[in-house]
Amino acid sequence: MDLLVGQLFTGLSTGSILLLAALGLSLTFGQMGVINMAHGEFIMAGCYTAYVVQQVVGDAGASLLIALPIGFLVGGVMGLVLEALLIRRLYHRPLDTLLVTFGVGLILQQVARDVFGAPAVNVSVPEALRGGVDLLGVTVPKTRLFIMALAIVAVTAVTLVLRFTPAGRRIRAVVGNRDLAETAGISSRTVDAGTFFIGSGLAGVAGVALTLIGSTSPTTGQSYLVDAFLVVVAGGLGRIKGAVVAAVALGALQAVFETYSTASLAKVGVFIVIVVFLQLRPQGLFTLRTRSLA
Amino acid sequence: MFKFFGTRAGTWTGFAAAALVLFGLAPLVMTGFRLGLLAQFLCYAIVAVGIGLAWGRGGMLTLGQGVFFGMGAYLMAMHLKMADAEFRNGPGAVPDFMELAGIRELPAYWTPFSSAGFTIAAILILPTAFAVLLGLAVFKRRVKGAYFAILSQALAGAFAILLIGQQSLGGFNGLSRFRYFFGYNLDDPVNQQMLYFIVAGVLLVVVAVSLQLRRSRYGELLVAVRDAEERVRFLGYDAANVKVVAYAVAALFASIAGAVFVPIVGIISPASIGIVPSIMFILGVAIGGRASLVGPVVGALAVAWAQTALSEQFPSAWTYAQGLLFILVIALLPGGIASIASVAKRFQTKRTPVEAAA
Amino acid sequence: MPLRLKPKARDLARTFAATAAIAGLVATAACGSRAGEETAATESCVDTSGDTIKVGSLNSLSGTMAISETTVRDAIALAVKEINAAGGVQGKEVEIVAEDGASEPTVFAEKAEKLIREDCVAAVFGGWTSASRKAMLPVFEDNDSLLYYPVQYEGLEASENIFYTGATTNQQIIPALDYLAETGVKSIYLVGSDYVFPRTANAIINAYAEAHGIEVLGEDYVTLGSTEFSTIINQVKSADADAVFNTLNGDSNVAFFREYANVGLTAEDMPVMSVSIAEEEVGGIGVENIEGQLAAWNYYQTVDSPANTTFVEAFKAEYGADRVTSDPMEAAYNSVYLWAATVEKAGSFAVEDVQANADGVSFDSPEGTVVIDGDNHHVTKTARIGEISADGLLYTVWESDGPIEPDPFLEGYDWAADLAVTE
Amino acid sequence: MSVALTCKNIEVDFDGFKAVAGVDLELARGEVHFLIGPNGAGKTTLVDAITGLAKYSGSVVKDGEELRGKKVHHIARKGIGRTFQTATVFENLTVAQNLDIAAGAGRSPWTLLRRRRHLPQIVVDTMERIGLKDQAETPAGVLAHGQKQWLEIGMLLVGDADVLLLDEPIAGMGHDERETTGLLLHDIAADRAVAVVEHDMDFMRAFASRVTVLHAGAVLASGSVDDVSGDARVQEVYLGTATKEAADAATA
Repeated sequence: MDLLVGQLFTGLSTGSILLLAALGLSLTFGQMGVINMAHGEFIMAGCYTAYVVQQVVGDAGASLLIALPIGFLVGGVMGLVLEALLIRRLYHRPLDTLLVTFGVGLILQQVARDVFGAPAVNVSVPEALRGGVDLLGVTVPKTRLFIMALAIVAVTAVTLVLRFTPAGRRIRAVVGNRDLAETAGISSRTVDAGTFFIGSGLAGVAGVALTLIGSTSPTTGQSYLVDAFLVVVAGGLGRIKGAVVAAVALGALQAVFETYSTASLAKVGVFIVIVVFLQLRPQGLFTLRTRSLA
Repeated sequence: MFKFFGTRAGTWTGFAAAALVLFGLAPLVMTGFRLGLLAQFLCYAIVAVGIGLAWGRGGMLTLGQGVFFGMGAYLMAMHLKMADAEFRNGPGAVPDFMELAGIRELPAYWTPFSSAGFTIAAILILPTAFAVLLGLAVFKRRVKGAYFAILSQALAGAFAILLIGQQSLGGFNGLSRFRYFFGYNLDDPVNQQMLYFIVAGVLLVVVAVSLQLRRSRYGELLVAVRDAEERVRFLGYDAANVKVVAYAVAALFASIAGAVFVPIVGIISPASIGIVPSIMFILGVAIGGRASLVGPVVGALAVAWAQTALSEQFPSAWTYAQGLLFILVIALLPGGIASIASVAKRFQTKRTPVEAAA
Repeated sequence: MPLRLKPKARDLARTFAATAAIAGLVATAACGSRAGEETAATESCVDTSGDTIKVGSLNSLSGTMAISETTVRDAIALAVKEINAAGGVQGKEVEIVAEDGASEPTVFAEKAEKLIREDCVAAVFGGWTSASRKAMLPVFEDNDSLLYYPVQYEGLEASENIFYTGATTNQQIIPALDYLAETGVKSIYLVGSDYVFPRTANAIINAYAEAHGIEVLGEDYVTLGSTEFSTIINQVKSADADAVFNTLNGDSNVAFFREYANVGLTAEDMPVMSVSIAEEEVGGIGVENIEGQLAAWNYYQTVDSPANTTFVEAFKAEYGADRVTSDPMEAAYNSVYLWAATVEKAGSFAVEDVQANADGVSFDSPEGTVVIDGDNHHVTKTARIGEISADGLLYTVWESDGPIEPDPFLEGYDWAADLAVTE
Repeated sequence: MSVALTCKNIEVDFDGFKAVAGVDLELARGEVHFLIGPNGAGKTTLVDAITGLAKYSGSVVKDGEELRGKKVHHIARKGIGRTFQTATVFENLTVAQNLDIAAGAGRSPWTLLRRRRHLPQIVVDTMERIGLKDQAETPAGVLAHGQKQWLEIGMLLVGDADVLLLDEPIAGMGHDERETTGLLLHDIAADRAVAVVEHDMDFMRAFASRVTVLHAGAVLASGSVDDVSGDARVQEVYLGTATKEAADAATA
């Protein structure tokens, strides 16, 4: 019984980690159909932001709170630069964008290696987040609760921004129908840049938060990337709702598989489920209706 | 000048020249070690030809060729380990690495691999059949573009993880220490040279098959599907089948490459087939020219050579160089090296670009 | 207007192609020796005529393993520098040819072959993962050359052409279990990365546990590099074992120990015995998450011996005061000295002479005296259990009674009879 | 004149929005049948439904065979061809290659895997018919806008389609090209049914044998050009704005 409750929580917790990593992707991927393979490195940049801030500030609690907005800025600015220098030029070649951003990711990894060294660095967990809370007989680490809360906040914030701000409405208009939005006088160029800023910023935030549970090393981002993409693919293009459901579902799936088999088989199992799922819903969980062909 | 190679005589001349270099010149000027290295690179080139067909002509970015490469390699490795065990300890013997891992009984799925014929058939059929099934599942549902790329990449990741967990396939260490190749000692330099000739011959055959596919009506159809899949569908073709064929042929090439890779390099492990090795296959193809016939071969050889030459002196610089190559070649020269001539020509005549980046 | 060959020229081209194809076939048909026949021995190209002798240093300088293996490279370079300062080997200066294994077994095999056949080195030092060693082994056997491998590993191997200067299982895993049993541990939980070393180690642990009345409450594996531990930690916690035996590798340890501490598990009520965490890794995990936990090695930077003091000082002088020394580095450092001592004893760089004279060669190393066992090419080693302290270093809390003889196939342990067969 | 295609009560539903709400339509051989209507009237969606791209309820019958639920390429094999608003041809292939592919939907795998020795006669004839004989070896990507549209129509002809659904075939054409296209349409309609989705009223008046006006997903009126032009409701909801639109387009 304890184990079951534990697994339930694990699913939610793994799901929220996936969601944090995938939220920004679902924006950028959904927006332009652009696959940003450097997204993992933006997460990694967030991790190192947390590390640097902690070196400067000292106090783990304060530095975490400071690092979250700074991580957003660091990720966001990196995204802006990438969009302006490369992605914008490759707008009609989404597959090429994938390869180009993979190259960017390689370089960023090596930069991290040369600047911070190859071994993992330690980001201390704030005193307040150490230890666990007993919930229904299982001990739940506070760090995971924090990440779940952060995921909820991030999703809510993104939803609110998209729904209620003029900028958000423009983004939704461009995602819905790029050409129509253009004719309505919306500069899709500015909107692209803006979306990329927010999406990459979210990667930075995810990176800061993930230092609480994982390691901070040059290859940190890689470990989250493929899973994050699977979340976006399963969730459907440009749908925050889809990403949320898919992340939690994959998280739960992984936890269940892991309990009844091994962690390795769990990965394979999740992949098979996704291929089968795409047989039933080729466009993912939720799709946007557009009048465009194909 | 370039048009010459499009003619029938030109084709023959091209092949003759390639054969002369591979079979005549290379063994003359290279040491045994360098020739072995070249044999290894030629394996990558074989994979590259397949990717050129699927990606360059068919528009399918196959980020998971490591899967098929690995299948061919593991199938061959299983046979070599079986043959080795049987030679030393008689029929039904357990390969050495299993003994060490505490596996006393030969797993049932290993048994048929004591037959050379079965192994070769498996290398040709299994990966191809898997590619057909997967291709049908994916393309029939019109999963394409970025979605397909991500799925194929996830597949490579999952496959590598699956293999790491299989102790009866050597787990993380993979399979190594092969002594005989269909009865021939692998430590004999003469036999090593023979392996080189085999892989060089396979490469020529693979290029010829690819050439025939490109020049056939199917080749034109494949390009049509790449450029306007819906249009093809509305002309009454099942576009998914067209793609499946190219995908399966690419898988077959990769599998064959994996199978010859094993006796040449002497080891196959999950490290050679995961996500990163799979994407590295793409790099060579992109640099050489994805849509051209010979471009992927040249690109794959160049990248492999550069990696060997550069990573010794500047391991960190090589990573930067790899990243930069991805960015510069794909962003600025999407046609790869093969397109330099036409780009230059276009530049001179200042005509508007015609051939869009495929 | 496309250039067209005249019919005659076309025929010529065709003949050309056919000839080349036939030439290829002929070359292919000219095959060498078949299974069972002797292959002509490859001649060694090592040049011993000059004032210098070349050795190879083959470590991953790029890729995921670069973190660990660059430290080994530094230790090898330090030993070579010291030996040269003391007059070299057989009066010759030792020259290092460095190669990058790029964290890939195939690259290790390729570079090993290059070192032997192109650079003509007398011996190669390096390798880390078992996969890299397995990949290099046939290369060294086929070319009859020597590899000195400096990392603790899963045992069950003994090649004529490899010297193993790290611990085999009876010098690390078994002493760790002895220690746990001595301190009253009655039940353990096994956690490891999913690859060969943890699986072999856990097979040994299971056999040991059965023979010594220890209960194994669970055995879990995660994929290499995984950072998702909540399921496993949940299971560990509810199993409530006396101790955890950890064979996780690399970054996974970071996530594991953080989660471990966060669910309220401590070194006091459920100590973790790790076999892959050395001084280098403690920093990344964060001392606060791992303080008080145990590790099993043969060497720590804090080992109190004159030889170690010299080694640590020399290393810090060479590479910086902030650097730490660890077990694999020490074993790599030893390996160079052991090779030099064997060559001096044999009076020759030739492989067969080194093999013939290796037995009994000893070196007064930082961990204590190590002696080569001529039968299995391993070395005697002292086992040490260390506790991780607040300063990030490990301090010995238990030590075996003198050096332990290497026993890679565990032939001296009755309970291990079923584990493996001798090669 | 025989009826080639019969659509009954077609409804296309996009998440509750009825893009096509119960349309009946008959296309007859020998006629150039214009479908007109303001933006969002459901013209293109109707074509999407018939060709199997959009899901619908109702029935589409060609020569006695129900087409609903069949896959896109099966419907195409039944002789229903369509073009797109922006001419979709294979830009990296030559005109001859484009047409050869279009002519070959029924080829055996064996034929496909061999090289093309010579062009099928129908391809040669069609190149003549659409006026691209001299451009046989030209990559389709460099053709003029109008030529691409002719090529696309030609691709349907060689594919032996006898129901042609053309989406704005004269968009972006000059006056002479429109004239040629109109004549071409009548020429090919001799033994086929041709449906044209169009905005251009002058073109419609000049070449339509029959006109169906769609509005808000439903048929507003159907008949000859004169019948429809005289219909008060059509004038009210559509023609007025359309002529204004056309005028705007002309001055732009």
